[in-house]
Amino acid sequence: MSPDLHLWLLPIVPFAGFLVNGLVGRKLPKAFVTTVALVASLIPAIQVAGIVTKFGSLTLPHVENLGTWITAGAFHAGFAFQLDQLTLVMLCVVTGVGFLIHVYSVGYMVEEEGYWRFFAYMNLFLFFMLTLVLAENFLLMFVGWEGVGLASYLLIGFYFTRESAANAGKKAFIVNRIGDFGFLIAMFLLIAHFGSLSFSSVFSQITARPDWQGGFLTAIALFLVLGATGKSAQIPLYVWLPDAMEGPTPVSALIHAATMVTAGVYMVARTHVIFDRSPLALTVVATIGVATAFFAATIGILQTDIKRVLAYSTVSQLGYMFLGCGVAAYSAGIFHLVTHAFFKALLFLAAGSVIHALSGEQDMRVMGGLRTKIPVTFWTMTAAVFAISGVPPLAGFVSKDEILYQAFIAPNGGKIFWAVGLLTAGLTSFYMFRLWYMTFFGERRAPEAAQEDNHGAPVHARSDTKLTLEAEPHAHPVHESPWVMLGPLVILAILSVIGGFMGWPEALGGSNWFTHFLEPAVQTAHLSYEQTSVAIATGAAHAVPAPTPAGNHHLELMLALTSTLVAFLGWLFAHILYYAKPALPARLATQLHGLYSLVRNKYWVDEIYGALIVAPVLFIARWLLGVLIDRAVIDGGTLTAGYTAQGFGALVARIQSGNIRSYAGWLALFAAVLLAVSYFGLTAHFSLR
Amino acid sequence: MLTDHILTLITFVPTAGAIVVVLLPRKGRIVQAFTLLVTLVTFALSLHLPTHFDYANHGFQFEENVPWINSPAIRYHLGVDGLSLWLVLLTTFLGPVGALISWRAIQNRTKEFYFFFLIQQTAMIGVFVALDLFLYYGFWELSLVPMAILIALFGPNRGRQAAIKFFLYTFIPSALFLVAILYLYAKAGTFDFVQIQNRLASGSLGLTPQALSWLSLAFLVAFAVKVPVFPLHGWLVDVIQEAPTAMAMVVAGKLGLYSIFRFNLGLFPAQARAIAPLMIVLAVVGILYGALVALAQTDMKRLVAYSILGNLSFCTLGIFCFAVAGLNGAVYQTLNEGLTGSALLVLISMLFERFGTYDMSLYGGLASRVPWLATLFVVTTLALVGLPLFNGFVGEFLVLSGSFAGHPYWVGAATLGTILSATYMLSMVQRIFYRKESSLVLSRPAPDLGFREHLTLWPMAILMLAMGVLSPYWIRAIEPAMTPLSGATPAVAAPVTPTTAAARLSGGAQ
Amino acid sequence: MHLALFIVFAVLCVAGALNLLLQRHPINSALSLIVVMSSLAVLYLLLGAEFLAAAQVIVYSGAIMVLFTFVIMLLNAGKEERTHGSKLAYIAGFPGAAALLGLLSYIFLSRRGEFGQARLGEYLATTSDLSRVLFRDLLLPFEVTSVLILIAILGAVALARKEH
Amino acid sequence: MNDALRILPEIIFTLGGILVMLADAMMAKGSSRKPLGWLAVLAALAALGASFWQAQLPPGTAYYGVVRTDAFSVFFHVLIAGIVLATLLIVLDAVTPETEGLGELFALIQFGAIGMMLMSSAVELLLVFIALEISSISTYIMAGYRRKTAKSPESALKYFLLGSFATSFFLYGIALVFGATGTTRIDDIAAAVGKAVTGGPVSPLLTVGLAMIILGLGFKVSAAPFHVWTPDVYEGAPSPVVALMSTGPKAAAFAILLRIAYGALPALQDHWLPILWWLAVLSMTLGNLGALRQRNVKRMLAYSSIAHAGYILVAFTALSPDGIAAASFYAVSYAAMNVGVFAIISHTGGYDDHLTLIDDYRGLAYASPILAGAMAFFLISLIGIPFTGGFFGKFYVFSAALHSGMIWLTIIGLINSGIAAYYYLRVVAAIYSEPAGSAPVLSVTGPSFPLLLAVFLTAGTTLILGIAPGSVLSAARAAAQTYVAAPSSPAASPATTASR
Amino acid sequence: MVPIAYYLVLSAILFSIGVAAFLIKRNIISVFMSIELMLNAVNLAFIAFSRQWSQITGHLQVNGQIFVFFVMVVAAAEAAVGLAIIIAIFRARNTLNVDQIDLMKL
Repeated sequence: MSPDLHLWLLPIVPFAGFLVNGLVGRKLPKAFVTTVALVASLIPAIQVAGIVTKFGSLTLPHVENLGTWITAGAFHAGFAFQLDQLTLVMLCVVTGVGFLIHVYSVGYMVEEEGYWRFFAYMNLFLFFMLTLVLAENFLLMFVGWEGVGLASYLLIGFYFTRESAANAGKKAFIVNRIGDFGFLIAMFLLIAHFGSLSFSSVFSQITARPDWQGGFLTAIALFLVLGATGKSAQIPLYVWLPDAMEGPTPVSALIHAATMVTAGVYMVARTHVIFDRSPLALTVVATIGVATAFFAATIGILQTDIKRVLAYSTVSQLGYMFLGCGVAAYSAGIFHLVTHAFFKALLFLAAGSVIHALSGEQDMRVMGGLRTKIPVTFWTMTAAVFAISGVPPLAGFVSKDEILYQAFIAPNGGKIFWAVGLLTAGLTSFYMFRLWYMTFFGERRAPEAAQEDNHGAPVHARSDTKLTLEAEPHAHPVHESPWVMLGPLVILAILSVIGGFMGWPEALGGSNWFTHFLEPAVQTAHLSYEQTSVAIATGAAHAVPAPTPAGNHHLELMLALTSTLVAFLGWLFAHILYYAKPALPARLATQLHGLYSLVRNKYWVDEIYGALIVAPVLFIARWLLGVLIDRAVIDGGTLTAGYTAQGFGALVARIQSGNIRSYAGWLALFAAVLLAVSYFGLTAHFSLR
Repeated sequence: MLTDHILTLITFVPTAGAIVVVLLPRKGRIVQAFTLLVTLVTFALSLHLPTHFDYANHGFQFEENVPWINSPAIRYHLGVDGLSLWLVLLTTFLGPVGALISWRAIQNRTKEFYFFFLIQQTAMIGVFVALDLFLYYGFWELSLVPMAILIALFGPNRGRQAAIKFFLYTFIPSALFLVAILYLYAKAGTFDFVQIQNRLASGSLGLTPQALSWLSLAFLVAFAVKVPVFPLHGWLVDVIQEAPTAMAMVVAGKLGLYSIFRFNLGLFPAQARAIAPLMIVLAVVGILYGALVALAQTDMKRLVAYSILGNLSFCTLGIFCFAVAGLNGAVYQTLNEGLTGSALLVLISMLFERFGTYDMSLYGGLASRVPWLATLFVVTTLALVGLPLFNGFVGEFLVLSGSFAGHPYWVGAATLGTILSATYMLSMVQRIFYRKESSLVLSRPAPDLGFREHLTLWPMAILMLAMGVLSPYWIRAIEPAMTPLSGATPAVAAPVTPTTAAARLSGGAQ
Repeated sequence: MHLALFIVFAVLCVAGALNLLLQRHPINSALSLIVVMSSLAVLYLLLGAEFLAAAQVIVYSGAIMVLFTFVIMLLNAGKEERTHGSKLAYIAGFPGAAALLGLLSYIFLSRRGEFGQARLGEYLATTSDLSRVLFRDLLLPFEVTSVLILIAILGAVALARKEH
Repeated sequence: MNDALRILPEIIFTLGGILVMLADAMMAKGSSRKPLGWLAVLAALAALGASFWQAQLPPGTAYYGVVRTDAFSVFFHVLIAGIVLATLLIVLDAVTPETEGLGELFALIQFGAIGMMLMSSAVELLLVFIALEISSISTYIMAGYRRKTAKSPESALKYFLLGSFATSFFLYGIALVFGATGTTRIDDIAAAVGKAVTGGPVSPLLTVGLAMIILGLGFKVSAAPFHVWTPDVYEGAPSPVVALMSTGPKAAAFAILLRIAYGALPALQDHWLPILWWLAVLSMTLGNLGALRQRNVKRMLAYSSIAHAGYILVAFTALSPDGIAAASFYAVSYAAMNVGVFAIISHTGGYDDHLTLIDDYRGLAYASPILAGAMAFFLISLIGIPFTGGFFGKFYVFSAALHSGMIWLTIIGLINSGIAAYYYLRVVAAIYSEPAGSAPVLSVTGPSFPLLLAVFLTAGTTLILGIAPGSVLSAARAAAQTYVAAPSSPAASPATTASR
Repeated sequence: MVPIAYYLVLSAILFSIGVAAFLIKRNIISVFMSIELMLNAVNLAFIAFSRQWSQITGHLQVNGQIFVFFVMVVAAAEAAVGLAIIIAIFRARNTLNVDQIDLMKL
């Protein structure tokens, strides 16, 4: 009997914060709003810390039920929270990073008029995110799932007076809705087959039936994947994430890098029991993942908006996580999720700091030479860049390597996944170092003048900026951020550097603690087809042990070296192109013009979607249905009926010639008819009833 | 004892109020205030129902059953079960809302307005509580009149046509409906719903199969028009556009859907199943059609009208899939639509009061001008697009999940509606509240919600949330009423009691 | 003898009726109507209704037709012009009238036997026979006719009153 | 003396009429004749009371069996007295002291009432004929009462010529029936015909005579296809008169039709049932369709009255006491609502019909809410919306018809009533929509006292008939019991039993 | 010895001619006359029938004849009213042609 952890407090506290700030925040002083928001995000973090300490003593999974929410006939779904290793990891990331970013925001958003609104939304996001990871059934998970979508919608559209921001928010919500459609259908299928949405019940039913392979499970899994691609910005639904950069930078850091977008990965890992039964679904996940990773990376190469580069890199990194899950290396995927949360959050926050320093400038082409002007930002940023580029021994290197290794040893097609993943790693390091060089090295390419053409940055939204502790940005151009912002940077930097050692592979003499810790939550590391068939035969799918690392240490080492090499190659190219020979890129661009413009325009995917989906739908809606059916057929039909009746009316009125003799004639005629009818009894021949 | 006559009170207090309204002087806001008082009293009275409702038994409760006219055998028979219970409450709840929202919107002819408004209340409540087919039909038809007159009286530009269109659209099918009722009476010799149900169930009326299917069809068509179900919605848009908000709120949905539950499922279960495939298709088409057409609108009221069409089709879908969950969901969705749809119309009318147009393209950037209005608008939007923890989600989820097993592909298609609804609602929010402030918005002084408006909206908003989180509270009454309907034959197939036999004789004694 | 009389006056009737139909001046029509009525009086006599024969001559040929001629004179109605206001009168009315005639005559002739033969001089209805019924069995109708006549007077006064 | 009591209402009206005439003659030239109207109202009230009083007389005949007072005749006596009462009040509201011939008018109305009343109580075809003529001739005259105008005399002429035309058919019918049975007394005819039917084939004289009688009465009740006169006459006649002639003579004629169909010739059901069936269908359909396009309110209501005649004829086909009761009940409710409508039309449109078109009524609600509300109420009742007499009447009629298995008739009828809603609604919508600028309707004055009285009377009746029709229903059923023998005829039983 | 049927046929002929005259005549007064003609035809039928029944029953039947008597009275009354109406319409419209009395139509 495990103690009551009051898990419900975790989400409720931020929600309280949301209510307070949301309902009365507008009237309150910033200081109060700040306290409320920070406290509301700190308490969960502390509670999680408390949980960590008790964690060993718990019987897992630890479930706390707060009663039913929806019930119909035999079906019940309640407010049930669950805690296991996976949840705990997510909790740590969400609350930890979440709190850091809250702190950072205090500095970053201080001049916004919608300050209270911002923090209310941030707390709301925490509420939903925590619900998502704590949920014990699909339905409650869906609550968080849609909820974070809502929060992200609100925060992307934070500068709602900017058309682009409003559009981006709408786009994000709708694209996510498409994913949620998949999630819903998956839930309907689950109810239809299992009569329940509770994880425990569904999974136990599956494990009890080893003969269930593929079939409807594949269907469920694929619909879940659709949901995941929506939330985690994978092909084909990734399009919303780059636009989401319209939101304030801390939002991009928290929601669109560290936490929300990883929900898809978490969901796949959480429901791995289903995926394990469907090799097809797994392959799909892996393919989507690796494809997205490569595709997004290529786009990232040519982006010039610093936040968009990071956005595409996020998409690409999420691809890695999908790849990990796709090869059933869920722990690897989650591990990358964690490390990515560190360095990507850091990258965004640092970028934010840069933007802040340049008072709103986001275009890297006009940056440069900031190394000396904002040292703290520079160094933290450097740590993040090295981490994501996979420079050992930083966090990124470890987690990415784990995934590549698992992909490599995965059955059929694993090698291809690995190859593409490797290539992507190279691209990653290239564009990250490109960013690094363009931002911090060389000379400042555009002086103050450039500050006019900064497209849609926060400063624009600051219609009536009140002077506060922050110096007026335009007063002195480039300035380091206050410590309230730098603090989180430093902490995250440290995490990005050492984070990797949680899962330092045995191959390099580590203990891979992280993987082993997650084991119980996401068993069945590998389950190749042969083994599956064996499993079916033996009826013990989960008895199969993960292949012993010993045999593969050599291989793993080789792969690690390769990827390190690739990482440095990417760095080298970046160095040549953007530091040694800054003129080269332009020439290359002109030489490979076609390819250049293709990539530069993100493969015109948005345009293609617009032409193939949006436009036709609107056409059908407006003309085919709106005009043809509704106006012509339905309204027209009504009118026609009316006019027909009136026509008959006119006919009847024609009798009324007004002439007495006509009337008499009429009467005489019908008199005769009447007499005849009555005399011959014509009507006796048919029934009146 | 209150419990014995509570239904009569709830039903006729508004009428009494209406009569008083006629006598009130035409000055100040006396009429408004009095109407508000009456509706509040009615609501308070109706709260007696859920508090004294016996959730254990699934029969009719608070029954009143006295002879009204002995020949033809018409009885004054009222009663509520889990189905009608909440619909009555919804109606009485919307009463004060309607009174409040009309407070400033209706400036002239106030006496006429509130008189007919209160009569409308009586008619709608009566439809839900009447258990005698004659009485029911009476209220059913009565509910048309105040609506039509108020549309004619207050329709901004094409009021007369809209009123007549609405009236004929619903009245002509009701004629056949009346034939069916009379036919039943000719056979059964009684108008009492319960007796007829028993006799039909026990097959003691000796009706031929095709007679039964014609009867059920006559019932269904009349109801389907009133809902409205997809191809029969020709009146909806005009009416929503022309009717005063307080009327537009209540014109669609609950009356028709309730009747389908009560009669098509209650009296003709087999026939309802026979026609179910068609209805399911129509429902799905309606969902997608409504959503898509709404997508193309620039006029708020038209948009809302089509969205209502779409959302009501969810109920139809749930009904005709005959799964307990689906049926529960359908009822729940009916309540949602009544609540959320009304809230949306109220909000729109508030915008209209401020800026004098329903054309979205003229709006923009209102969020910073009227934050509260914007907030509540967004809340309503979210409830409407079925965001979890709001009422809309519970309804849609129950309907879809319940119906899915039976008709996976159709329900799958219907689920697409959730995407579309989000699309058009968010577009509306964006056009009105986001972007730069439009010239119109800048040209007018736009005060944020006043006290009266807060008073109107908050109860609805809170109720949306409550219904989204605490659904079992409502379901526990609904489900017992739905379970018998989900079976192919009504559970109340009791043998013909002496009384019904006697009634049959007296009815046959011509 | 009887037959001869019947034929003569029947022919006279029909001739008068047709003349009424064909004449274009109201006066002529009125006169031919008088012919019809008078010859009808004879036929009544043949059927033994002597009182009615007298009444026919006095009331109809006398009072009513005089009234007619008087009005014709008053409004000095000229020859009627054959306007064509109504086609229906011809295309519907005449067939109707013809059908009536055909049907009725067919019925009467086909069951000629049931009606029996009228022999001259039988069943003479004297005034006293009539009055016995009239003032006893049909007292109320008789009284009520006074109301009818009152109305007629009122109407005539109200409608034909001189303008002022 | 005892006999006189059986025609007490008629006597009262006779005295009332004569009194009015004398007073009129004695009153100074140019002095207002309205007091005479009130005198007539008193007479009508007395007659109403007398009719009610007659209810407690034992059923029986008087004057050597030419009149019969029973539940049936009392029912229609009360109805007619009520109609006359309301009409007199309307006239009092409509006319000005200058209106010429007022005294005669009040007298005529009362004398006409005698005819109508006798029509419902006569059991001797001769008396029926005379009563019919009394009511007809008095209405001919009143139709032409606004003799200065072009339309009024025309409507009188049309009504008169066509009416007499139809009457002669009616008369011929009586002659033929007399020829077949040798009597003109309802009961004797019934007996004779009953024998004849059981004896063998029906004499063609009877069937043809029946047809002609139906024609004559069909004309009086303006049932299609004998309705042609109705729109023109209603349009031209003064509104108060239309109020009377669209209800009083009609009700009386229906009473006769009931007497003849169920009282005299029940044995000929197989012959008159189909005829009435067709008349009903034609009347409902032609009436409603014709009304759809009318722009003149009175003309529209004329067509609607044709349709309503059709509804009443539907009840005839039920061949059951219920049917008779339904017909009688409908007559009452129709009278109540139609007189009500014309009361308001005569006030709004004026005695001189200066408002004729539906569009002229736009915005009446702005001129006089009371009138508008009342008119809307009457129209709604005419549509047949529940809780009004119109609905219950329709409901009762069709339920009776359906009981004897007349499904098609019921369907046709109710669809018709659906269509009918359109043209009534046009008026309601017009009343309640914004008036056009300086419309003449805005100069409409509030109702005068007599009009208020009339509206209260009619509206009250309409409402009561819709909410608590119990008493009237039982009266109608009692009236129907007079013919309880009727449905025991061969043709009815199989149908009615089949429908059980 | 004349079959009563002949009298009846005669009445039918007169009646039909009356109807036809009503349809043909343009002058209102003539139209009115044709109505009188029809009434006369009916009278003839009444008398014939009453004679028939006298013969069937074997003793005098006067009901029919009395009916005729009343018809005459009514006809007189109708004539008075009718001619008054005709005068009124002549004053109002200054014509006696039925074809021109069609102000109200449709």
